[in-house]
This record gives sequence, C-alpha cells and structure tokens, in this order.
Amino acid sequence: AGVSACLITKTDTNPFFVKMKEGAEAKAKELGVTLKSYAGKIDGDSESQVAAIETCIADGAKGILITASDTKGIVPAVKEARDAGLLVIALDTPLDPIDAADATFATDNLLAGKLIGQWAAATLGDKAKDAKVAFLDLTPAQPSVDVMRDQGFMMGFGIDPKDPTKIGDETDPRIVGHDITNGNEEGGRTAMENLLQKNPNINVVHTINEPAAAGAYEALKSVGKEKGVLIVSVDGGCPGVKNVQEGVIGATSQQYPLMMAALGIEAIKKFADTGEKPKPTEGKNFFDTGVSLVTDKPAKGVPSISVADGLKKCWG
Amino acid sequence: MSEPKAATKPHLEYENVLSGSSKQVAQFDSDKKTPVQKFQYFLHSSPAAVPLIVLILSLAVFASILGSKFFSPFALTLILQQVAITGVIGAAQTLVILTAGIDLSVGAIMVLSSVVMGQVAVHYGVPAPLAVLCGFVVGAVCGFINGFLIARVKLPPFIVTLGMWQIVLATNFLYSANETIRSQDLGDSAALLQIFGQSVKLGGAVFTYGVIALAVLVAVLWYVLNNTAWGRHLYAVGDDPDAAELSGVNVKRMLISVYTLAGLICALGGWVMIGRIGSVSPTAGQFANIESITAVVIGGMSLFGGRGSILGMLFGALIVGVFQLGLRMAGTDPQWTYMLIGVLIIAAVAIDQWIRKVAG
Amino acid sequence: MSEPKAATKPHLEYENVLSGSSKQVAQFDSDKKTPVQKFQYFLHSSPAAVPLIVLILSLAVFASILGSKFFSPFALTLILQQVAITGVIGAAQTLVILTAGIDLSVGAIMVLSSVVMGQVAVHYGVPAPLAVLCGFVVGAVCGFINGFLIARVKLPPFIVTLGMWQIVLATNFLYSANETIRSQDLGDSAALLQIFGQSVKLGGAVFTYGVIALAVLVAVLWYVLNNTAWGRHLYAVGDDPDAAELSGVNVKRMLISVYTLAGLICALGGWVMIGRIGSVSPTAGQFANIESITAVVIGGMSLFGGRGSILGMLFGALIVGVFQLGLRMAGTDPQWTYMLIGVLIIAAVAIDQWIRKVAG
Amino acid sequence: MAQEPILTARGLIKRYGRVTALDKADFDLYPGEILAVIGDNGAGKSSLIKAISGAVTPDEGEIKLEGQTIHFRSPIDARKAGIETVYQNLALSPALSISDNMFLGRELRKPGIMGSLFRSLDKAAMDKFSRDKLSELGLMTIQNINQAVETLSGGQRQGVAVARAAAFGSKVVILDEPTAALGVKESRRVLELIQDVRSRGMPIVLISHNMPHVFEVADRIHIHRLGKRLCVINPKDYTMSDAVAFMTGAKEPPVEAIAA
Amino acid sequence: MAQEPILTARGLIKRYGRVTALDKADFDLYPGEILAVIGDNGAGKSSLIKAISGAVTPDEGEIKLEGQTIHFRSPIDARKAGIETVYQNLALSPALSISDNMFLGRELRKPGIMGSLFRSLDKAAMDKFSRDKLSELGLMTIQNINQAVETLSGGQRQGVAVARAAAFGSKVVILDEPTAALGVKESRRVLELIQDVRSRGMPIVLISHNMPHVFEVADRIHIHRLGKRLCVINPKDYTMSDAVAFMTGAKEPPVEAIAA
Ligand SMILES: Nc1ncnc2c1ncn2[C@@H]1O[C@H](COP(=O)(O)OP(=O)(O)OP(=O)(O)O)[C@@H](O)[C@H]1O
Ligand SMILES: Nc1ncnc2c1ncn2[C@@H]1O[C@H](COP(=O)(O)OP(=O)(O)OP(=O)(O)O)[C@@H](O)[C@H]1O
Ligand SMILES: [Mg+2]
Ligand SMILES: [Mg+2]
Repeated sequence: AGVSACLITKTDTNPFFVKMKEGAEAKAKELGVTLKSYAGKIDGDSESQVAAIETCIADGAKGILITASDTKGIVPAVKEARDAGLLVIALDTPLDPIDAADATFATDNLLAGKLIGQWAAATLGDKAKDAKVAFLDLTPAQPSVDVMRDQGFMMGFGIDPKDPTKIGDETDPRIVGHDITNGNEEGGRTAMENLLQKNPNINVVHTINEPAAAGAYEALKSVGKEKGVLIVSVDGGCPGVKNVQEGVIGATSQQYPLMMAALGIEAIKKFADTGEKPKPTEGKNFFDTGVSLVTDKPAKGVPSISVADGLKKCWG
Repeated sequence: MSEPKAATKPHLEYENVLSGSSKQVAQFDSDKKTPVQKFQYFLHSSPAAVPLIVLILSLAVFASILGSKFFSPFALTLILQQVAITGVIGAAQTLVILTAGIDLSVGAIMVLSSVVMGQVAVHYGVPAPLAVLCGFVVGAVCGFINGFLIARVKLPPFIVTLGMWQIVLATNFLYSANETIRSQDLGDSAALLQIFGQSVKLGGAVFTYGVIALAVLVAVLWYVLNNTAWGRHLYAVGDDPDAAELSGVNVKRMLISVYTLAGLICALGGWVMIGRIGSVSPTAGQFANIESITAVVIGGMSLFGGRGSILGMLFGALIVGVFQLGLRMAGTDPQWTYMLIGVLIIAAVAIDQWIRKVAG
Repeated sequence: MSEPKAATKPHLEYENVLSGSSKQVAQFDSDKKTPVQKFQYFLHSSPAAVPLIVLILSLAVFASILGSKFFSPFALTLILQQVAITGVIGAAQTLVILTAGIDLSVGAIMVLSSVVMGQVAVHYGVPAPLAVLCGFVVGAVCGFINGFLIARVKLPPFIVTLGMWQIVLATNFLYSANETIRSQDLGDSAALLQIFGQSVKLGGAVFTYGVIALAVLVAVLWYVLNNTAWGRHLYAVGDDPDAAELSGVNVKRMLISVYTLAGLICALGGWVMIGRIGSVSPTAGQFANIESITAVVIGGMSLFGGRGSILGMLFGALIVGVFQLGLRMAGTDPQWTYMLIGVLIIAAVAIDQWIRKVAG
Repeated sequence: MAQEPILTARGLIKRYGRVTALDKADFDLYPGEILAVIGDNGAGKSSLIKAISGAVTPDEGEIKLEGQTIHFRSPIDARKAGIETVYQNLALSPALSISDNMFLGRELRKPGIMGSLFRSLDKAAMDKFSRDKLSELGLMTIQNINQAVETLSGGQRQGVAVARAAAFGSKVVILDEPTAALGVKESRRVLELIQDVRSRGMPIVLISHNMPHVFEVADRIHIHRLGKRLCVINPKDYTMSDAVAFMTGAKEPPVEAIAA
Repeated sequence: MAQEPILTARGLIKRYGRVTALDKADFDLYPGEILAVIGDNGAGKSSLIKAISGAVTPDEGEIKLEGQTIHFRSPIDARKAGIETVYQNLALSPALSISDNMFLGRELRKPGIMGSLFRSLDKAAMDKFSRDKLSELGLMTIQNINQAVETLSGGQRQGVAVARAAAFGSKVVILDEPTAALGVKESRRVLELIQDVRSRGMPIVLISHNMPHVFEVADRIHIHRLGKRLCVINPKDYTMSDAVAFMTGAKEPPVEAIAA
C-alpha cells in the first residue's frame, strides 16, 4: 500500500481548518498520499483528538498532522504515536513542550498579535497613549491561541501584559475590558456592545478572529461609531481580508493554513520515503510558515502587505 | 321498552335520607389569610408575576450599582437587542415545553434556516423574498420531522430532538461548507435578509426590527395561547395527553403542528440573527438550545407541561440579559457570570416551587 | 367486643352464588404465536438484547468493509479504550436515569474532580492517594448537592443539573485558572493519577486499566442493581416514586444516595480520564453529558425511569464507539459521522418502541 | 325488541400484546334504553366501550351506528357522530377550567371577524352554557366556572364529566364506572342524572360493578365474560344472584339470553 | 369499651395550601376490632389515615400508639411500628415483581457472608414466603410470583396489596377503599380477607363508600364529615339510613355517639 497520513484539526467547522484540510487534500492527491481527516467537535475537545491519534496508529498511517486543542494534554497521545513510529507534526499551534512533536509548522501567534498591536499603536500615533482598548477574546477557557494573540497585541501596542500566559491580570488603564466571543459574529457583537456600554469611548478593538471582528463592526455600526474605531484581527481568511479592503477591519495578521498543511504532507511523504524529519526555521524552535500583516494603510516600522496581495494568499 | 322504574328499591332504602342531606361541600377556605399568603396566592395565580418581580428587582439592583450608565434608555434597549434571538427561540421552546416536550434542535434549525436563506439568495441568485421563504420551509420541515417522530412514532421528544440536533447541525456544515457569507455581500444582493438589523430610534432608545419582531411574536402567541381553541388544546395536551385525546383533542395533530410551528419560529430566529450579526455564519447560534431552555425555566414554566405563560419566558430571557450586561459592566469575569446564571436557574425554580408549595 | 358477624346479610344475598364461581381468570394467552412474536417477546423481556444485537451487527458490517485492520484484537480493544470514559460516566447516568432523572452535570463534575486531583497532587504537593481522595470528595459533594436539591427541595433534575453544570464548570475554570497540568509533571509527582493509562497486553489486544475499571464498575453495578435491596429500591423509585414512598422506600434518601454515587462515579471517570489523556485538562470532557445520555438511550433505557439494564448502556457506548472508529477508518467526514450517530439515536429508540408496542 | 338497535358491534377483537381483551365481542344498544354492562375485573368491559367510542381501534370486527358501518379513528370521530363517553379515568384536563373542559374540542368562537379571522373564543358564551348545564344537573356547589378542574373533589369532577356527556351527546351516552370512587350522596346524584338523560330519550350504556345500582336503573343487562358478551338479560326476569352467577361463571346462562 | 384504644389521634390538623383537609380530627381504634371510616368524598378520610400511617405529617395534633406518643416522619416509621396500610392508590411498583413488592423496604438477605457483606438478596426465601401468603389468602390464580405487578388485573393487584398488609402488619392494618374498583367476586374476596385478618386478633381500619359492606363487617363506624370526626356509631344500634343521614348532614348525630 501507499503512504497514508492523518490530519487532525481542532474542529472541522472553522473555515481556517476547512482550508487547512483542503490544502492537505490537494497536496496529498498530488503526491499520491492517502489522507484521512479528523476533528474535534468544538475548540477544546481534546478527547476526540486523542481518539483520532489512536485511530491513525491502528490504521497504520505514516504520519500525523495535528492542530492540538489542548497543547499540553495531547502530549502523551502524541508520544504514543511517535513510539509507534509515526511522524507527528504540529500545525498552527505548537505543543507544550514544543519538542513533543517531531516538527511544528505554525504561525507565530504571539507575533501575529504583536504585529496588529504595533500597527494599531503606530496608526494612532500620539493618541495611543490614551487609547481605550477593548479585547474580544475566544472562550472562557482561555486556550493558548487566545492568550498569545491577546498578550502579543498588548506587547505590540505597548501595554504591559504582566503574566504573558494569562489574560486579565493587566492593570493598564487603557484596557476597557475583556469579553468572550466564542470566535463568532454573534459573540463578537454582544461582547462589543457590552464593552461599549462599559466605556463608550473605545477606539481600538482587538479581536480574536475575523468573524468576531465582523460582529464587533455591526455593534459599532449600530451606534454610528464604525468610523472612529480601529478594529484589528488575526486570521487572513478571504472574508476577513475583504473586510480589510472595505475598511471594516483596519489590519489583520494573515496566516497560511494551506501552506502549513501542504508542507506537512510533503514532510510525511519524505519521511515515509527516506526517514528524514523536517527541520525548524533558523533561530526558532518551529518551522514558521509566516505571518503577514494585511492592510492598505501601512504604518511606519511595521512590515505589511497590501490587501491585493493578501487576497491572493487568503484562504476560505 | 320497559317503563322507567321507580327510583327506590329495597336495596337502597338507606339512600332515601339523602334528600335531606346538606348541600355544603367539604371545602374550607381558611379565613385568616396573612398578607404573605395573599401575596403567595397572587403569585401562584399569575405564573409570569415571579419572573417579572425578579426582573424588576435585578434591574433595580444593577441600576443602583451602575447608575445611569446602566439605567439609560440606550442600555435598556440594548438588553432587548441582545435577547432578541434568545427570545424568539425561547418562544418556540415555550410552545414545545407547554406540551411537556423539549426541543434540543432549535439552535440547529435556526442556523440551518439562516444558512439556507443566505446561500439561496447569494449563491443561487434567487430573489430575497423567495430565499427567506426557502429558509422558512427548511425550518418547518425540520420541525415537522420532529413532530412526526414524536406524535406518530411516539418517540420521546428529548431523544428525537437530540438526534435531530446532530443531524441538522451536520447537514448545516456539510451544506454550507462552513462558509460565512459576509455582511457586504448580503447587503448587495439581498438586503431583505438583514432587515431585522435596522432600527427605530426614540430618544436614546434603540429598537431594532428584531426586537419589534420579538415583541410582536410574543404578543401574537400570547393571544393564540389564551384566546383560541388551538391554545387551549395545547395546554390540554401538555397537561394530560391521554385525557386530552379522550376528551376530543387530536393530540397527534396538535403535536405535529406545535413542532412544525416551533421550526417556523426557529427560521424566523435565523432571519433575526442575520439581521443582528449582519452576516450568515454556519457556526452561529451554538448556545441557542441552552439559552432558550434557561429563559423558559427562569420564566417559571413547568418542564412537565401545561403550565406557564409565554410572558414568563420573555421575562426570563430579559433577566439573563440584564445579568449578563450588568455583570459585564460591573467588570465581572465571564466565568463568574456563567456561575451566577447557573445559580439563578436553580434559584428561580426553587422560588417557584416554594410558591406552589405554600400557596397550594 | 362484638362477635364476628355471619358473612351473609340480606343486602348481599346475591353474593351467595359466588362460592360456585369459576376460578378462571380473564387472561387469554394467545396460543398461536409466530416465531417473530416469540422473538419480540424475548427482546422485550431482556432489555439489553437489542443493543447487543445491534452491536454485533455493526461489528460485522464494519469488519466486512474494513477487514482485518478493523477486526483485529488491537482495533477492537482500542474501541474499548475509547469508550472507557463514556462508559464510566454512562454508568453514573444510568443510575440517575433509572430514577427517572437526568444528570447534565456529569461531565462538569468529572472534569472538576480530575482537576482537583491534579492540582492537589502537583501544586499542593499532597501525596497522590490523598489527592485522589480529594477528587472523590469533590465529586461526591457535587452529586450530593444535586441530590439534595432534587430530593429535599423537590426541584426537577433537568434544571438542577443544568444549573450545576454551569456552576461546576465555571468553578473548574476559575479554580484551575484554565491551566493544563502536563503529563510529565504528573508523572514526576503523582504517577498514581495516571494509573488507568497503564495497560495489560494479551497478544495484539491492549486492555488499559481504565477499560478494566469500566468492566469492574459495570459488573459491580449490575450486581448491586439486581441483587441488593438498594438496587430494587432504585427501580421502584424510578418506576413510581409515590408508590415507592408509600410502600416503604425512603425515596429522598435513595435519590440523594443515587446522585451522590453518580458524583463519585464521575470522579472515578475523571481519574480514568487522567489516565487516558495523560494530563489534567480543565477543558476536557465537554461532551460527556451528551455522550453518556446517548449511550444510555441507545442502550435501550427508558428516560421515564424504572426500566433498563446497565449492560444496555455498555452496549450502547460500544455501538457508538464502533461506529466512530469504523467510520473514521473508512475515511468518512466527521460531519457524516455526527449525522449517522444522530440517526442511530433515533433509530435505536424507534426499534425499542416497536418491540414494546408489538410485544406488549 | 321491535326496534332496530341504534348501535351494534359484531365480532370485535382487540389484542394488547399477549392479552386478548376482546375476543369476538358483540354488542347491541336499543334506542331510549339504559343498557348496563357488567362483568368481572378484566373481563373487557372498558375495552369494549373504548372500541365503540373510538378510543381504541379494534383489530377486527364491525360497528354500526343507526345501521351504518362506522370506523372511528379517534374519540373525536365518535363525538362528531353523537357518541359521548365518560371514561373510567374521567378524561378531564386538570389544569384547565370547568368551562374549558366542557368545550374542549368543540369551542365556540366569537361572532363576526374576531371569531372567523382571529379565531377568538367566545368565553362568555361558553361560561354561561357550562353554568346552565351544571345547575340543570344540580351541581350548584361549584362556585366558579373558571376554577381549574384539579381543585374540584372527585365527586364534582365526575359531575362535570357526566354533565358534559349529557349536554353534548346527541345519540348515545356511555358511562364507564361513573360511581366507582364516589360517596353515597355523589353516587345517587349521578344515578339521578343518568335517569334524567334517559328521560330525554337518549340511550345510555352504563358500566358498573354495583349490582343494586345496575338493577335499579338498567332496562337490559349485558353480561361480559372473558372478553365476549356472555348473554343479555332483563333485570325483571332475573335476580341479582342470577346475574352474578352468570357473570362469574358459577352458572350457565339460559339459551334464550345468549341468543338475545 | 373497657379496653384502652390501641391507636388514638387527637386534634389532627392538615392543610393543603388553601384547603383544610383535617380540621381537628380525632380517631380511636380498639384492639381486635374492625373500625369502618365513612364520609362524603373529600371529607378527609384518606388524609386522616395518611396522617396516622406517616404518609403525611399533620400540621398539628397528637397520635398515640399503645399509649405512646408517636411522630412518624414517613410510612417506613409507621411500618416499623407495626402499622400496615393499603393506600387508595395501592402503592405497588408496577415494574417490580409481586415478590419484590411484597418485600419492598424489608428485603431478606442471604445468610452468611453473601448477605452480610455483599448484601445479596435471598430471592428464593422471599419468593417462597410470598407464594405461601398469597395461597393462604386464596389468590392462587396468580401463576408466577415473579410476574411484574403491571401485568396483573386490578383485583389481583388489590389482593397483593392486602396480602402484604396482612402478612406484615403486627399491630394495625389500614385499608383505604380496598374494593372501590373491584368486581363483585373480587370485592367479596377482599372482605373475606379482612375478616380473616381480624380473626387473627389484628385490629383493622376500613375506609369504604359501600354501606352494605361496612355494615356487614364493621364493629364500629367512625363517621367523618368536613375534616373531623362527627361521631362513632355501633352498626347494631343504627341503620344504614341513619349512618348515611349523619354522614351527609341530613340528620344531627345523637349526643352519646359524638361523645364516643
Ligand atoms: N392499554 C392496555 N395495554 C395492555 N393491556 C390492556 C390495556 N388495556 C386493557 N388491557 C388488558 O385487557 C384486559 C381487559 O381490560 P379492561 O380494562 O377492558 O377490563 P374491564 O372489564 O374494564 O375491567 P375493570 O372492571 O377492572 O375496569 C385486561 O386483562 C387488561 O389488563
Ligand atoms: N395532596 C393534596 N394536595 C391538595 N389538596 C389535597 C391533597 N390531598 C387531599 N387534598 C384535599 O383535601 C380534602 C380531603 O381529601 P381526602 O382525600 O382526605 O378526602 P377523602 O375523604 O379521602 O375523599 P374520597 O372519599 O374521595 O377518597 C379534599 O378537598 C382534597 O381535595
Ligand atoms: Mg374497566
Ligand atoms: Mg380517600
């Protein structure tokens, strides 16, 4: 039989993972690899991922690509797979510890957060000193992407994040508050409304992803504030980039799930053929698939790409 | 034919004395009612009164803590906007729970309907009114399947709607390919879908069409439940389906119509949701089940059917909305809010139980 | 004292003929039973038979499609490992559902217990056995609160456990600060917590201690339900609580003990879960509610209480496990799997209903 | 009997799983008569009248109302055909009011557009009708027609159920053990009510275990045994002892009674 | 009455919300007698015996068993004290077997370690005992002691309930309308059973609406009216007409009966 591989994503409902799956499928077809995809039911559903890893072992797969829901919790299952001779590559989200996987192809979420933070600070200029910032986070459970983007934004913006592994321990007066969105439009809108009620002078909004940003925009629009507020986000999905184009979102950090998946499949194929494992990016402990700030209003000192470029690379 | 016989026979001679028997019935209303007892009786006889009082109290508490920032026309109408979807879905849930059922598939039906509306309008280029109609048809069909399985195949509602939940949600993801339709794309080709997001402003107060839709829906259902035969039959079915059947209610047809109507209302909820979030998202509405059941329960409705008022559900939804906004404005951590709502659910039902027990 | 009177009085002279009355009872077992009817009667009288047959059939189908990759000792015992947590929590749910209740808080209690075990062992440096004990105490306390509110305050189980679910989950997040305790950290200081992850290998078959724990738990509960007074009382309470109370069962104490025991079993589930996933994660187990209810329902237990066997629950859990692994191995999209499980839930109950209806 | 029976059943069979509740049962009711149905517990009396009133569908057999073969698929069909039944378990909705219960399934609507378009109930008219009917039947102890049925005593509930049947039955009224749980006074009231209804020319089927009551009011007695009609006797020709003996199988019934 | 009453109650009050079911009710039961309790529907008879048997806790009042004040908090307490009750709604668990029902709450355990440590039930012993008891009471028509109660006819169920009370009652047996839904034959069987139990020296409280039955078996008749004991009469001194007249308020009871 030929080489077979597994792709395990956090969910199969988020377009990010859907695109990741498409990228992997396309590459697998090209290389003649049999690919089977698995997913958790919701973000944070680690047991389904454990079950998926076991299935892959039983199924005789050569390698596993995984975006872990629980970066610490998945480690023992990953170890089992590696002990069984499978190549395990973490996609998008590094495991904790990062060397629990054979390799990590990921976005640097902290960097993604930093980029939008820097861009927001630079765009506001002097006004950044007394900006009013709202944070629209993911879920009450504070998963690691959530924490890294949120805290990265603070670092980039010039807010002291205190404990960078924890949301909510900051004391900077510019923070109006944190609310959760479940990463969707409805949550984004409600959270924005709530925080606006707390302080109507919010002028910067950090959103965990673009659907939440779209919801926040609706809330701002309903009170006629959509013009004066900077919304920044992370993801780089096509609807999100289009929203940047139309000024809904100021800037977004684009990540490249298709690339992660395609690289992952290539690595597994190579491992199956030659036994060689992929190497991390120079100077980092993972293979950085890159993140670029997408905006048509570039700010000085913050590297960015244009919306046109962003649209070419967008996913979903 | 024999003549009617004389009423008295040797065997029953002892019954002759009955003509002189007292007409008094063995019912002794206790005269010395304390004000507390009177109050309890009032609460008992008007099922929506308890949640209304709790609502007013919680408004008062948050208003006194947070001041005018909270107790402003704008903030108060904001709460209405935030509970509009829960309220609409709660109305569907109310009908089902009045029949002693439960519908776990409301959220899934809502999302699938909204996705169908969006996809049909944007991707197939069908005129918006027709697209909305398609959404309603999908909602009604899902509801009808629920009703059919419950009424005809006689399966427990919990299980049917548990299964349908998974089936409808999976269908939704498969059909939509997890793709969000952006607000702008909708605005171009099918602005009608977003109509519930528009609003009427009265001073600081902002009433979205979604809020108005909720108010109209609740008013219509209130009228239907209280002033039409269908409404009386609904209560009878929830109270005791066997008795209802034997005394002339077509229980199966009632159940099917209730679940179908619930599906239709869920489709309306989907439409309202498009208005609220602007876009069409297949991942929205994941908590509509729990939120609608919570609203119904806090609104004092019995999960055993046949008792409760749809106004109670509305108040229940508003109580949750007040708590969520109030706690958030007070700067409470979201996790504490969750916990408090858990406590609120239990407390609301405990109070209700206490009233029932004491007022009898 | 008066003498006992003669049995006959003028008023009842017509009853004198009774001495000659036939002793035959009006029960007419139909003699001409078809094999189908006999089979139905067998299915009806052994509640776990239907799920067992479905289990065997689904094993056979997947084995024929997927061949030895699926039908190997390794893959089959893998299914056991994958359903171990659902099975343990399903056992808790079984007890509760036998009393005509439902426990929506099982998953939350399981997670909180596991988090407490981990935190106490790793962060407070308490010896592992004591930490495990703490976890069990937490589980039992949560269960006790459920039981107390249901039995003493007489609140509906659905609502109590809905509230507790949110409360316990929020407590869990607040207490754990959303922090996962890594497998390595556990291994260093409290390997006992991971004991259920260890395994016995027999040829290709791998039995983790978690699977063995599930088997022992089900066997013990089966014995308790069928051969002890407590078990009989449990069925009586679920069947008709008023009748049970009047005929000498302390219903309140039974309910409290059932929910407390369910809490304890959830804590065991939390321990098994630590073994399975290696680490202690506060976000784990979010679907334990639905999965345990699904297992119970597919296992042929009545949500109205008093009927069903714990073995049915085990088979129900295994059916879901077989489908999940089989469909995954066949490369089916996960959404199709969810949809199929939705269909399975409804179909399982429909078959059960059909058997009941025809076999009477 | 010179007249044609108003309601007949032939060869009714009804099985509940392994129990055969009706085993080729026959039944005849003549116009204007009170027909009592007696039999041991579990003889199939309730099953018989449930089959006749549409509450269960017999597996086999034929039912005729005024010579027309009928197939009731629900109690509503039977009601529409003029057969009103008071079931053994009463069949009132506890949480609804007396008036709601009286009119359940045949509510009156307001005249004009409120009724036709908005389908609004004419509560005033229904309340008035209910109050009149209850007073007519001497149930004046009920103070409030909008009282929930669950707040009534057993006797009062029975009264409401009988009043409903009497008020709406146009062809046949069936009563299944209407006095089983009632006190002496309440039972008497119900018996009077039955005679009242009969005096208006309506035939009545009365199921009862109370022999004195049966022999007091019945014109004919249908004796049910082991799922079928054993015989029909005239209470003037036989004693209670005879009836009990036939019913319990202590004595064989006479041939002419079986033929009846 | 020369003897001391075995069971007395004084001034019992029980309110259900706005309804006062017991309004300072008194009660006396003497050793070895059959005491009938009669009264209109809703008079409070069931409430009275529920208070005595621990099924409800009275709001006020005192209950004494053999001169000792008792406070039952549940039917279990009353059973432990030797009071067995057959409730109006029977109180059998439908899905459990006859034998399970007989022993519910007082199961026998196996001897030895299986019983003491593993708490295993001695099913064989319980089945045997149940079978013996049922045969003793002439209920041989039940074929299988492990049959679920829900498969029994109403009369058979009543028989099981009465058999249970008779088998385990050591001081008092209370029966609330045990023949209400029963046929002639089945009622007779229950009455025989009652006399059987009394002949073993056990006092019995019988609630019934059936005057002939009451006058046939009762030694004394407690007449309950409007939530309280109106009077107690001896069936040999009064006619049924008198009893019904007192019970329904048609006639004032004599002073000496009230004092009783
Ligand atoms: N819904 C049902 N399911 C199963 N068996 C039933 C059902 N209804 C009646 N039976 C059985 O059918 C038989 C006849 O019952 P039915 O109620 O007609 O008797 P009955 O003559 O009315 O008795 P009773 O005088 O006690 O009311 C009994 O054996 C009964 O157990
Ligand atoms: N659980 C309860 N809740 C509310 N009211 C009750 C309850 N039980 C009894 N009652 C009321 O108390 C009064 C007395 O009822 P009880 O059952 O004692 O009467 P009874 O004499 O046994 O009547 P019957 O002869 O009809 O059985 C009635 O008005 C009844 O409605
Ligand atoms: Mg009957
Ligand atoms: Mg009573």
